[in-house]
Amino acid sequence: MDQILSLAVDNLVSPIILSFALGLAAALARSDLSIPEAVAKGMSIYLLFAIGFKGGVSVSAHGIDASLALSLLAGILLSAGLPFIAFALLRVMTGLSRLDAAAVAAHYGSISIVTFVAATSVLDAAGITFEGYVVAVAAAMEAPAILSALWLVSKNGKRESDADFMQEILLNGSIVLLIGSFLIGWATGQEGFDRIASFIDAPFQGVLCLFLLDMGLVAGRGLRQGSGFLKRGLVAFGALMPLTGAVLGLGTGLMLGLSTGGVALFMALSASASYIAVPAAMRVALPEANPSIYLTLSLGITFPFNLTIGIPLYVAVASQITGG
Amino acid sequence: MDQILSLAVDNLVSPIILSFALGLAAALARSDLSIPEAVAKGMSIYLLFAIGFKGGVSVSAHGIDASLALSLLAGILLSAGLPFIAFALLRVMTGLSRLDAAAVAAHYGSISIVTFVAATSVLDAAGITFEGYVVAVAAAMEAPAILSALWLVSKNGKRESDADFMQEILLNGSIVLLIGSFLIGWATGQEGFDRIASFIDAPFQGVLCLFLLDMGLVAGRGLRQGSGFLKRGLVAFGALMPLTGAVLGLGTGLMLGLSTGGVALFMALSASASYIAVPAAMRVALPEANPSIYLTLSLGITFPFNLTIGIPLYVAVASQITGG
Amino acid sequence: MDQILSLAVDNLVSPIILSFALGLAAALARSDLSIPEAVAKGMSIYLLFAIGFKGGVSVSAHGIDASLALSLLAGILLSAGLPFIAFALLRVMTGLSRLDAAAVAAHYGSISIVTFVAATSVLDAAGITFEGYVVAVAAAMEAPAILSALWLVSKNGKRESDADFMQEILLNGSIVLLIGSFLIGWATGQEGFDRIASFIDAPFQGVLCLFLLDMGLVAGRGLRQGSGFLKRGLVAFGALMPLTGAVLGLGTGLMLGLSTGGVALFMALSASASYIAVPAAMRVALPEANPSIYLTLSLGITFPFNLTIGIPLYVAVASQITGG
Amino acid sequence: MKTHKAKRVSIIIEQVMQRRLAEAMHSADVTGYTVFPVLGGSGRSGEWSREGQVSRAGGMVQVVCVIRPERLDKLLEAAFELVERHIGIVTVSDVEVLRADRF
Amino acid sequence: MKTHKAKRVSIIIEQVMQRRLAEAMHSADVTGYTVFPVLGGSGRSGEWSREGQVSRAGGMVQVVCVIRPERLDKLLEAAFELVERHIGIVTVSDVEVLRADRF
Amino acid sequence: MKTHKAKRVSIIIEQVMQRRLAEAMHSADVTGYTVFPVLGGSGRSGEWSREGQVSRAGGMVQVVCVIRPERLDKLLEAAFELVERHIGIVTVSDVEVLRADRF
Ligand SMILES: Nc1ncnc2c1ncn2[C@@H]1O[C@H](COP(=O)(O)O)[C@@H](O)[C@H]1O
Ligand SMILES: Nc1ncnc2c1ncn2[C@@H]1O[C@H](COP(=O)(O)O)[C@@H](O)[C@H]1O
Ligand SMILES: Nc1ncnc2c1ncn2[C@@H]1O[C@H](COP(=O)(O)O)[C@@H](O)[C@H]1O
Ligand code: NA
Ligand code: NA
Ligand code: NA
Repeated sequence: MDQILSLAVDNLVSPIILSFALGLAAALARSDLSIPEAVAKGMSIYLLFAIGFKGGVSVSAHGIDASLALSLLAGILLSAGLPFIAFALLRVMTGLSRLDAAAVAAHYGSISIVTFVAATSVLDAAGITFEGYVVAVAAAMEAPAILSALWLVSKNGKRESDADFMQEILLNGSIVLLIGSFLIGWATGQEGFDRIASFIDAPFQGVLCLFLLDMGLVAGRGLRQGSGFLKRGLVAFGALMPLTGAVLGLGTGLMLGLSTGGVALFMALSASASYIAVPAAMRVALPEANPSIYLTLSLGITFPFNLTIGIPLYVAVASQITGG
Repeated sequence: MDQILSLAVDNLVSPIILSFALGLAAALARSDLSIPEAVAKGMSIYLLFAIGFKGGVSVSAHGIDASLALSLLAGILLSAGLPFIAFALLRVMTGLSRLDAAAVAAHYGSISIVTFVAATSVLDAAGITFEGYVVAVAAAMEAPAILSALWLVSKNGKRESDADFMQEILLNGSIVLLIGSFLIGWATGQEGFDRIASFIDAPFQGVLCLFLLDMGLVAGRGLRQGSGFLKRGLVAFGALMPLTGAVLGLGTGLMLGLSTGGVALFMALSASASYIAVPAAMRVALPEANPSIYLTLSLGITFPFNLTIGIPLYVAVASQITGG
Repeated sequence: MDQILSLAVDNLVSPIILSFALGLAAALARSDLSIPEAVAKGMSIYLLFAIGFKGGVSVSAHGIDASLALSLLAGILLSAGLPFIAFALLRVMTGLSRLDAAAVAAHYGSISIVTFVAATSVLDAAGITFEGYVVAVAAAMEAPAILSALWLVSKNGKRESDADFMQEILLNGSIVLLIGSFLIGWATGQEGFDRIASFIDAPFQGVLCLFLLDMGLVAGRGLRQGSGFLKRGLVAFGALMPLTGAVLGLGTGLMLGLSTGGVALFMALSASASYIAVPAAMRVALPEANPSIYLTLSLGITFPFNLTIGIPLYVAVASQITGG
Repeated sequence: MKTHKAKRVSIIIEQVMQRRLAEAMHSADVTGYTVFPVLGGSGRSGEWSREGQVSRAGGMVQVVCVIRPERLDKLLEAAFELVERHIGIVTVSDVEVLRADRF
Repeated sequence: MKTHKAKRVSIIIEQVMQRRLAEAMHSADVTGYTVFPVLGGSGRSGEWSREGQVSRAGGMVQVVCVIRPERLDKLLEAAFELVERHIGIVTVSDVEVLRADRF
Repeated sequence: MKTHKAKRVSIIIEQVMQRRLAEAMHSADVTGYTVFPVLGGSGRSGEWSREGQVSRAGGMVQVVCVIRPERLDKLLEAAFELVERHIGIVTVSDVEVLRADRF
């Protein structure tokens, strides 16, 4: 408990969290502070490339064991399964229509890569290692949830589910970049890492700060515009669902026999909700679902929840249980 | 005198100044070299974040004394007072209308954060320390001058001065980012700094070079288009006013009992003229004032003057007088 | 031979080449991965600034000998002469019209700065030094080829060749930035370098990776759209012409008495084909020439050829012959 | 296909005034509009371009509003008040729209 | 100068739908169009802006198509199918073009 | 509100030609215009998009010029000379403007 608290407090006064808080406060106060779209996208490409590359380098150093394939499979099952739980909870806890509930559910089965990155950075700071291939699991968890959600509303007449759409969600830029840089890191190993470490490693935390500043700005604007949709039931769901996801992630991580860090990351991935890939897919496939609901919930409630409370909690629980 | 000269020469052959000169020359020669707007804005966000953060870290290390509050107050008074001097000088030295004179005056009461950053970088190179909280003073000096200028022309019928407008100039992005990162640096201290030093410290000088390259390009284009407005009286004002401001900044810094570096920065702040926040405010509140006049003067004359001659002079004078 | 092979293999599994391959694969697979235009342009400005600056610093350290002027002259002659060879080859090997052939020829006389940068990075990794002023030669080689190509079709009625157009191609942004930063590096020397090394040196390889990722994306899209134009003769030209250029670059480098690295860079420059400055000039001066042909050839065939096979080959040959 | 008559109002205005224009339009009960970026231009106050401009604060935007003909005047009056003191170009043209219920 | 009558069709649509719209236009034999960026806007579903939007995936674009009057209906039908289920604004106006052979 | 008839000329042209078009317009005494960015498009020379294009040098822009009807021909002639050899689309439409003295 003490450990949890101290981790939580350490986490809260880190530059990363405070940068997010600054962005949130600025947007809520209607400051005109903003980060150009191109720069934000550039930073997210940097973060994906760096995190994927480092994961690959770690795999090249430690080799892979059987659990790589098992972990990927487990990730896919988690991503595909979580939307059903989310959907059931939403139908019970909130008054959302089937359509809106399915769209929200897709977000919670999928993952937020920034939450993942923030979790690795907390682990790094705490000196806890993790399996490098978890980054590949993160990529594998992006898309399956979308299919589950579409299945949930498939009775609703004709749905986009052609080959084109499948290709679009599977070859999504962030999946391709994550997997691609993972493979590059794997192929070039420590030597490749040394050549570009002062680019992908040294400034990483700082770029993450500015990126979270932007996330704060965007979340704050979303809350300002979408707060009307945040009925009490939805807010409760936004905090309960990540905890539910984390429990399932914990169980999965333990069953896979992962290290403390690996278990914590499985928890964080399951707990996190998408806010880029899934919203875009929902606009294509379920255009009648209200985007204000899923975006506000994912970015305005669950993301901050995970960043401030969730991650330190998951790390502490994983440490406790694995005895790490 | 020797010291001044050697500082000035050292300053002139630094990569920073030469990058500015390159941009200026390229624009005057009508090269199509340009830096994308989003990248330039990204660099300015980086510089603001880094300079604010470092200021906060320095305060967390040295603690604050009474002079923080006094310095902030002094900065606000300087910013509010300088426009009156500028206005009087302009009415005497140039043929500008009251309206144009007031708009120009607002720029000279406010500050240029790049001039400030360049000054800190000269101090760093010379091994002269300064009070970390001067960065908060810089933020505090951005807005008051705008109100003074509006007051100067307030007889001219109805003016924008509603709550909305006040909020807009006080929660201006650069003020929020500077103060926010200052507080983050203060809160996280040396530990926070160590985590992101290889992002906000190591590449700082280099980013400043590219940023000044862009400033040179923009100043050169402004001079090409706006040189028609630069009557002799205006050009003289563009060099005299910073010196006047610097003298007042010197007096204020000495009265506050600041260190050599602190005094030099007060001089640089008072001497500098805004070219982002104030022009935007003037377009809203005094749209009839001619933007070509204030922009060309601030960016085309005063900024290069401070960068090349002003800053080394202020540092030398501050060193001489404080015996630093 | 062994050395060539091992260099080639080392080269192929470097993060740089693999990043290019990732971009190429993503674009061919129709992934929506993309790097914002502003970020790509920002990276290219960074690379030009850094490579120019480092060239200048190297000249300031080793001084210049007579060969600087001779090298510049030789570069200009190569750039002006290669289009005639390219034009003749194209007329023989392909069915291109005079106009299209001239437009393609201009690209092969001019240079690709990224190919140059990639070559310097292979040299650095192999510990082979080179004359710093070769970067100035690169800048000098950008434009002459354009004039040769226009001369080749000058019978075709009136052509753009007014003073305006000359100024446009000579004061092209990349030429100005390369020469400008070269001069800044020269003027500020090692001291200047030390101040900004952690910006222009440390992250260089990493930025190059992301830049090549973008090049791969762009080349892949070009191949997808322009592959219809790639008749067998053109593809053969796209590989034969760089080899021809490299042989001439080799001869020139040897005649100039350059170091191993210098010779290899002369080869790479002669072998490379422009895809920014020349296409823009062609759109102005020869708008009837089909851009899909020259862009697909330069970016889709010759650039990847040089990156993967060409550069290691040129370095190996230069080493062998100069005994470096 | 069946189309309906409407008016397209285009207002080119300084970016710093965009929020105020939106508020003015809301007060005139105009809640549908689209904002387009502007790269540069030329007018009585000279030439400017986004990348080349002295202050990046000074850019312009184009606000386009498709509206039923009978509501045009109210919108023009709301816009005119702002455009009067500030730089700005207002043009109106006839268009046909697909779904009239949206406007 | 001699000009020819044509129709200008403007379709404001979500960016994620752009590729599908292009495909629909190609099936309707419309191969000439230009895509413009949109910074933000307001409508029945509220306000949004490119920099401020919660998901950057959610932006819109404007596709403008200049077409011979006799081909208008086919284009509108192709566009309507997509715009029906998705957010989107379609307007048509009369224009004159310089070279009729191009359209 | 009182409005006045004017013509809106839209010229979609390659970015590399923008400066030359501006010069041609100045020679035709047209000093008021606005430049809009273009994201991509499709035409006889195939599809292109700003992010996807092989050379970023190859983008296009739209130059829009609101002008008194009597000055239209002079402008079209100036524009046509450039558009003739280069890729480009010129359209003209009728608009009403608020302040006629500006044009
Ligand atoms: N006749 C016109 N047609 C199109 N845009 C115009 C025209 N006149 C002015 N503009 C735009 O409005 C801005 C300000 O115009 P002005 O107030 O005349 O300097 C210019 O920079 C252009 O972007
Ligand atoms: N009347 C209108 N005029 C111009 N643009 C509109 C109008 N109504 C809606 N839009 C655009 O279409 C988007 C979606 O509209 P809506 O579906 O009504 O929320 C808005 O964000 C605007 O960009
Ligand atoms: N019918 C059209 N409507 C709108 N834009 C067009 C049309 N035809 C061509 N364009 C634009 O002009 C560019 C060049 O056209 P083209 O010369 O036909 O390849 C295209 O990429 C489009 O941006
Ligand atoms: Na999840
Ligand atoms: Na000042
Ligand atoms: Na060449």
